[in-house]
Amino acid sequence: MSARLVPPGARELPALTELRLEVRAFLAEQVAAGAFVPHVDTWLTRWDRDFTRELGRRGWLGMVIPTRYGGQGRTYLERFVVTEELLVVGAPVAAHWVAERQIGPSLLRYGTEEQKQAYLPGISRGEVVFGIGMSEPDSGSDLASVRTRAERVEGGWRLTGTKVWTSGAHEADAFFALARSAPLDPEHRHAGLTQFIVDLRAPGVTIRPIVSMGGDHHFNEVHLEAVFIPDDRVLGEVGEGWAQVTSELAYERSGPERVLSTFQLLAAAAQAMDDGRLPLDPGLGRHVARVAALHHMSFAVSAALEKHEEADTAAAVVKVLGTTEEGDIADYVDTLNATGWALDEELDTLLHAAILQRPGFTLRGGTNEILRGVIARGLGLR
Amino acid sequence: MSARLVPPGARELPALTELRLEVRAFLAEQVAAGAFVPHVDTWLTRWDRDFTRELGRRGWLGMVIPTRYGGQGRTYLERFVVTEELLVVGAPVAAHWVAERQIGPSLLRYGTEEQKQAYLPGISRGEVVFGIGMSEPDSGSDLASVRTRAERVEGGWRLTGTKVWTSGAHEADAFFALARSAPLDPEHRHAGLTQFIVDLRAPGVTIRPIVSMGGDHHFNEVHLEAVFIPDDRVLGEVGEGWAQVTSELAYERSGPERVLSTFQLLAAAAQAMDDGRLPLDPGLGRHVARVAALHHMSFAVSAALEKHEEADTAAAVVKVLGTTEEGDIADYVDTLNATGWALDEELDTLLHAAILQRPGFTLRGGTNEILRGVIARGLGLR
Amino acid sequence: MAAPHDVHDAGRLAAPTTPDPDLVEVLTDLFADYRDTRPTPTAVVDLDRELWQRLEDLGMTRLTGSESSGGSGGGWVDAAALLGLAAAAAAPVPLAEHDVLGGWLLEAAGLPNDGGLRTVCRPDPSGVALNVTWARDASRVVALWEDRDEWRVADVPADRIGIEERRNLAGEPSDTVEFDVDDLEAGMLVPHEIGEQFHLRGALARSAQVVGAMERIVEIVLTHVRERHQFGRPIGRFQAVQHLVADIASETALARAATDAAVARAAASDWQDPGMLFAVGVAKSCVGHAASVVVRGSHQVLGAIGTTLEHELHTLTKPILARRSEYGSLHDWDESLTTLAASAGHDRLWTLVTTGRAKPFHDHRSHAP
Amino acid sequence: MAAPHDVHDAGRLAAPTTPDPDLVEVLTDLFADYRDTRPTPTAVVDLDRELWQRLEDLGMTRLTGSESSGGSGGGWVDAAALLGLAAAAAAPVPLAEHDVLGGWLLEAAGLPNDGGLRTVCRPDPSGVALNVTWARDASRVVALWEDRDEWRVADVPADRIGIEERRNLAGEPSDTVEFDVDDLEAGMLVPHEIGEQFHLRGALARSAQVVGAMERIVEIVLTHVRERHQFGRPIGRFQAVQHLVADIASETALARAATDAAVARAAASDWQDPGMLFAVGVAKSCVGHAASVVVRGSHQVLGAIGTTLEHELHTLTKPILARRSEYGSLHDWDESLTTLAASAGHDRLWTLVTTGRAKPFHDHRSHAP
Repeated sequence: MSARLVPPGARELPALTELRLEVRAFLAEQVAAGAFVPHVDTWLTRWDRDFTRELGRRGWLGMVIPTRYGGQGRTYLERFVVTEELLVVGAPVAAHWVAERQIGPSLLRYGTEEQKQAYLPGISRGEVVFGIGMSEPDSGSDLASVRTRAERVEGGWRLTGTKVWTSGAHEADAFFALARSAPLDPEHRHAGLTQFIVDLRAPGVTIRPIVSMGGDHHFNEVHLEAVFIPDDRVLGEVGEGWAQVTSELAYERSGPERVLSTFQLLAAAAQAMDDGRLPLDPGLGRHVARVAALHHMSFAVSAALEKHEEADTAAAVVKVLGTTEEGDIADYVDTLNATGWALDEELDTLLHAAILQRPGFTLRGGTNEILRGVIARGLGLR
Repeated sequence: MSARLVPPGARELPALTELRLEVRAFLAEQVAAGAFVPHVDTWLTRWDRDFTRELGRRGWLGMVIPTRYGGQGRTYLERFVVTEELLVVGAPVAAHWVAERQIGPSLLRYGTEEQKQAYLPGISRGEVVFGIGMSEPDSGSDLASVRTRAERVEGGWRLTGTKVWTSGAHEADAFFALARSAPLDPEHRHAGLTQFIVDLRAPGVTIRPIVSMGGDHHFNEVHLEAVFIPDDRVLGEVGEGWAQVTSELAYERSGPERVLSTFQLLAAAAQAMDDGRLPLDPGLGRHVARVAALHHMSFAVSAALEKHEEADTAAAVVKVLGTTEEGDIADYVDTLNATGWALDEELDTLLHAAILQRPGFTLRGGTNEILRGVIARGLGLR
Repeated sequence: MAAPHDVHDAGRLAAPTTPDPDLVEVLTDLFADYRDTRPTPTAVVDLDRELWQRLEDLGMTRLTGSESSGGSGGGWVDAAALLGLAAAAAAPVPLAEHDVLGGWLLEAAGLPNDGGLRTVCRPDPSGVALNVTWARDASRVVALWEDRDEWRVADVPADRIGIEERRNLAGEPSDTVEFDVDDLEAGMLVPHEIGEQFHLRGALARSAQVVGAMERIVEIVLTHVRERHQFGRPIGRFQAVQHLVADIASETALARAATDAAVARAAASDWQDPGMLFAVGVAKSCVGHAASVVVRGSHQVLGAIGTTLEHELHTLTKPILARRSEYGSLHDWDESLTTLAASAGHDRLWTLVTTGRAKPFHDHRSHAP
Repeated sequence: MAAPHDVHDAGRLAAPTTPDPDLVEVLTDLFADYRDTRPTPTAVVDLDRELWQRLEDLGMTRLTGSESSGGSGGGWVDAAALLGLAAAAAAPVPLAEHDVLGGWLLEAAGLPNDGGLRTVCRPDPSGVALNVTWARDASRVVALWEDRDEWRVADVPADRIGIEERRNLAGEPSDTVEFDVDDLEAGMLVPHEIGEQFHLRGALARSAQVVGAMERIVEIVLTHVRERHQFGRPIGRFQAVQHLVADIASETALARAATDAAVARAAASDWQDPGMLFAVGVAKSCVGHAASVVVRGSHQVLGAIGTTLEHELHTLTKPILARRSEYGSLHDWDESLTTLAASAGHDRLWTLVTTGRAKPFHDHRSHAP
């Protein structure tokens, strides 16, 4: 059999399903109680600190953070099913998303003991909210071109520059900023970058909204004007920012949020077909099949990560197929929906939100063009 | 309004429709009489010299060749509707296809008076059958890499090399061969090429079949071993072969054969849906709509060519969209067809032939990857 | 755009169908000026009364009305050009509703037209119409009403209707309108065909708007990929980007060809050609599928910047999607075409493709296996 | 392939499902040897009795049969691996028909199995079965027959059936078989579930074969784009080719994930899991749609050379398309999944995705709008 692009699958066992059902039951109660209204793309667009803290109280945050740092010390597989259940029901999970997915693992791997003690317990309780500062104006997919400058000063560094597309920066406590700590060497473009932990309330930080095409405010431009970063808020090694940032990509790219952002819309469409408000069409079955297969594939990548197996290419496959699919679901339902025919508030609301969010699906976290290049590299073509 | 990629459309007037209906009536009679069985991709796979001669007798060959060379002296638009009618009914038109589409126009433009007198009347009667020799082993889409060598000798040239994918060479009288008449200059790869008119019965010519994946023999490998070509069988200017070959591409790429190769299958599928042998599915309407729109677009390009307007980019658009569509029709019907469910000989025969021919649709005459590059160039991107 | 010109004897074989070049020039200038001076895009789109006035002064708001009724006597070819150019500028004006549909209905019903801003709708038997674009801005609403197999047109003043304000995906007014059924019953009787034609005219008007918006997107995309640099060169140099752009432009061209063909047929026959259902269906289907490719591809090429409120792109992509679902969903139209094609069958499918006609229309459900 | 290994306490959370590594090694060697020594491809594909004998000697032709009935007692995970590896080698042997389906039916009916080559089919009420692969080569044909709501299995000797020889798209024997209805009526009664299961098992066996063939295509494509040069460099350096290859490989991986999940569920529950219909449907749908991408993309990447009879590619692409339409067309399966999904509705769609179960099955036609 050929070398596999994606790790072999695994079957979910009852111990895991039990956790899944526990989360599901809690969420059903929350919906019934009106604690939140199910929506699409909630890991970007639905921010609810109370709900986040409640998840922390129930032990569903900081799941892979060791207990000595206030986490749950559980597995990636357990985090996977909790994440799936939160996403499919369209729960408001944006407040803790970045911290839970990227910041926690990065701190665990690269942080000092003091940094871990300082941030991980708060992250696990859902009390410390993080953002991430990678992109810059004009940098696009070419992260090595970042121009935010880190200047060595007494006791630390001064950061000057502009980060864009920082989701939730206006609500977050801190963010990780990638900055150029040594001049650009055109021969080694990825050298000389460093990650910093930046307090978003520090002097010199200005946060301005970037309003999205639907009129919503999720993203921000974060200006750093000579912001002082003490030495103990350098993350990892000076000059190793690129390696640090890219080492965690498999975790960022293969998660269920790359498949399920529009699941609530798919579910509403299934209901509308059953009710006769949308025409029965075999496309529904095709999309449900793809979502089911992607669920298996994403789970397989999680199982590989749990075993510390390399899964960068597989993660790129999940992200390309998954983000394409979650966008195609939006377009598919739109082709069935006849405006003026009948008023289906729930479906219309979900559909319009899905359409407005869709362009981001295949851009954020590495565009699908870049990722198909990553897959080609994994196949030995570059 | 933006600069248009494709010329504005035009409406067919009764004078043209009259010709269309005349051809259609003749073809309906032929089918009824069993003169041919409608099939797919007949401009490559169905060879019938009698039928071709009958078209010649009726004045439906050599349509744009002036009457003084035995042609009909009519318009590209008239040729267009005749061609459409022949293709949609799946008539056996392979024997005259290359001569009618490419050889005639090339001779008219680049041939000597003697060459025109020698070949055009026979082409117009459907009696002289031509092939074309462009591709070589390993040349693929990179035509400038041809290695067939033309050596200057007393009174002419000697050609040595191998041409591949020459359709119908085993049945044809002659072919146009593109050969390198001067050594390759890496700085000017397209210089030093010349077109020759090669008698396929001349000494030194060996023709070997290239059998296709379905077991059919349409293509050939033509070996030229020091084949003597007298000076009067050089086409156009020595060294100008590249310019000559590429100048006619719009005629080759925008014709209805880039859209209608599988029309018989689409028609059979429509019938099968009406009869309940295939499930009624909105995909049929989608494909019929695309075919109809491509019919308008291809007609618009013909109208532009009639007016001697530049249409290279538009022709590439027709070919990319049209050849994709004719292949997608094959795949679409295949996804509806349940093997073992019912025996529909006609549909199965057409479907299998369409599937077997499909890979060629988006390869022959310039791959769709190359042509999308041509479109990008037309849009100013390269 | 050049005027029709014929070479050889091609003129007796095919007739080019192009809009009045003077009209196109005037409109191109007007909308270019509008685009240059309009405010930054907002999420909520309201009627631009100043632009409407400028269009009215040029006779554009009554372009297709007969001259006897105060219109400019323009045909569908010119009307489609106007709709396309306005859509390319994302101009918030109800040209389709007020003139192409509303004005036509009034004329068909023999009702007077005072030129006051109108929109149109088809209320249900209870007198309610959903998603009525620009209803809150209209002085009167033209209602096409089917009542026990009779069709009526009523021109109801704004103060006699109830409006629940809503907005469509594009942020435009798309209100729920409630009529007094008595007002509808007092409408003028119109022939049965008007009911069918209304749907076709609405669908083709929407197609013309969507194609116009897509053509503007092609321009935006081309400018972007030439100006935007990544990895040290314009992104338009990357083969993957070139292919995305080629696909966007090609699908737009196909949608344009299908729409122009339907418009030409409508203009040549004044909508009397029995092939109009097929022709409009082809346009609506090709435009609708092109919309998927163009909206998706353009946002992908433009990247994050194209998703911001201040960028022009969404002022085109959102209306494209809002309009493609009006006057029949893409699925509905593909089903209609499927019915026509299956009913034509093997021997008459090509006749259907070339003329829009085959066997008589019948309900496909009776043929379900 | 490594044996399952668990780290942390993941073993109690998830169970990897991988075939016996020794079996895979033996089969990989055998089929590699077969591929190296087989004759040039032909348009007509006939049973390779020598290969069949080699497989029989290894116990592979009765891999899934119970040991008591002379089989090797293998499960579905191993069987799927065997089917996939054989398909990757385009091996002309009836492993699915003879063992996975035919052998199983015989056991389910309590009929003896002499090991003679068999194929399977479902004759219609008149005793005719269409497209029966390898029928002309079988010593007996196992027929599953529905007769007035009773299901019977008959093991009919070749000399009692009529065969009209035909071939499928792949050039393989795919004959029309005519039974004497008396022979079918004399078959053994089997439970009703056997009828449904036969369809599911057939569909999953076909999925496993198609995925195996697609994985071989990925290898062929990768080799080709590294070795083939155009415009002075390997074509695999062109971004457009890289993206085509990435899409081929990704769709294959998704089809593999869907198929493996269904196989794992079948193996874990011995086909008793009520979610099997959904699981098999997901596999058949993903495999079928992947087939469109992989067949099209691989032929496009390989160019003209890949369309020749002497090239390996068509020995894979033709069977892929022949098999995807067996045991239900792609459209049929998408419709079945649609029915399941609509019936699950908003609140139970996710349960359906994760377990294959939701509300009870019902006919969707009653819900058509």
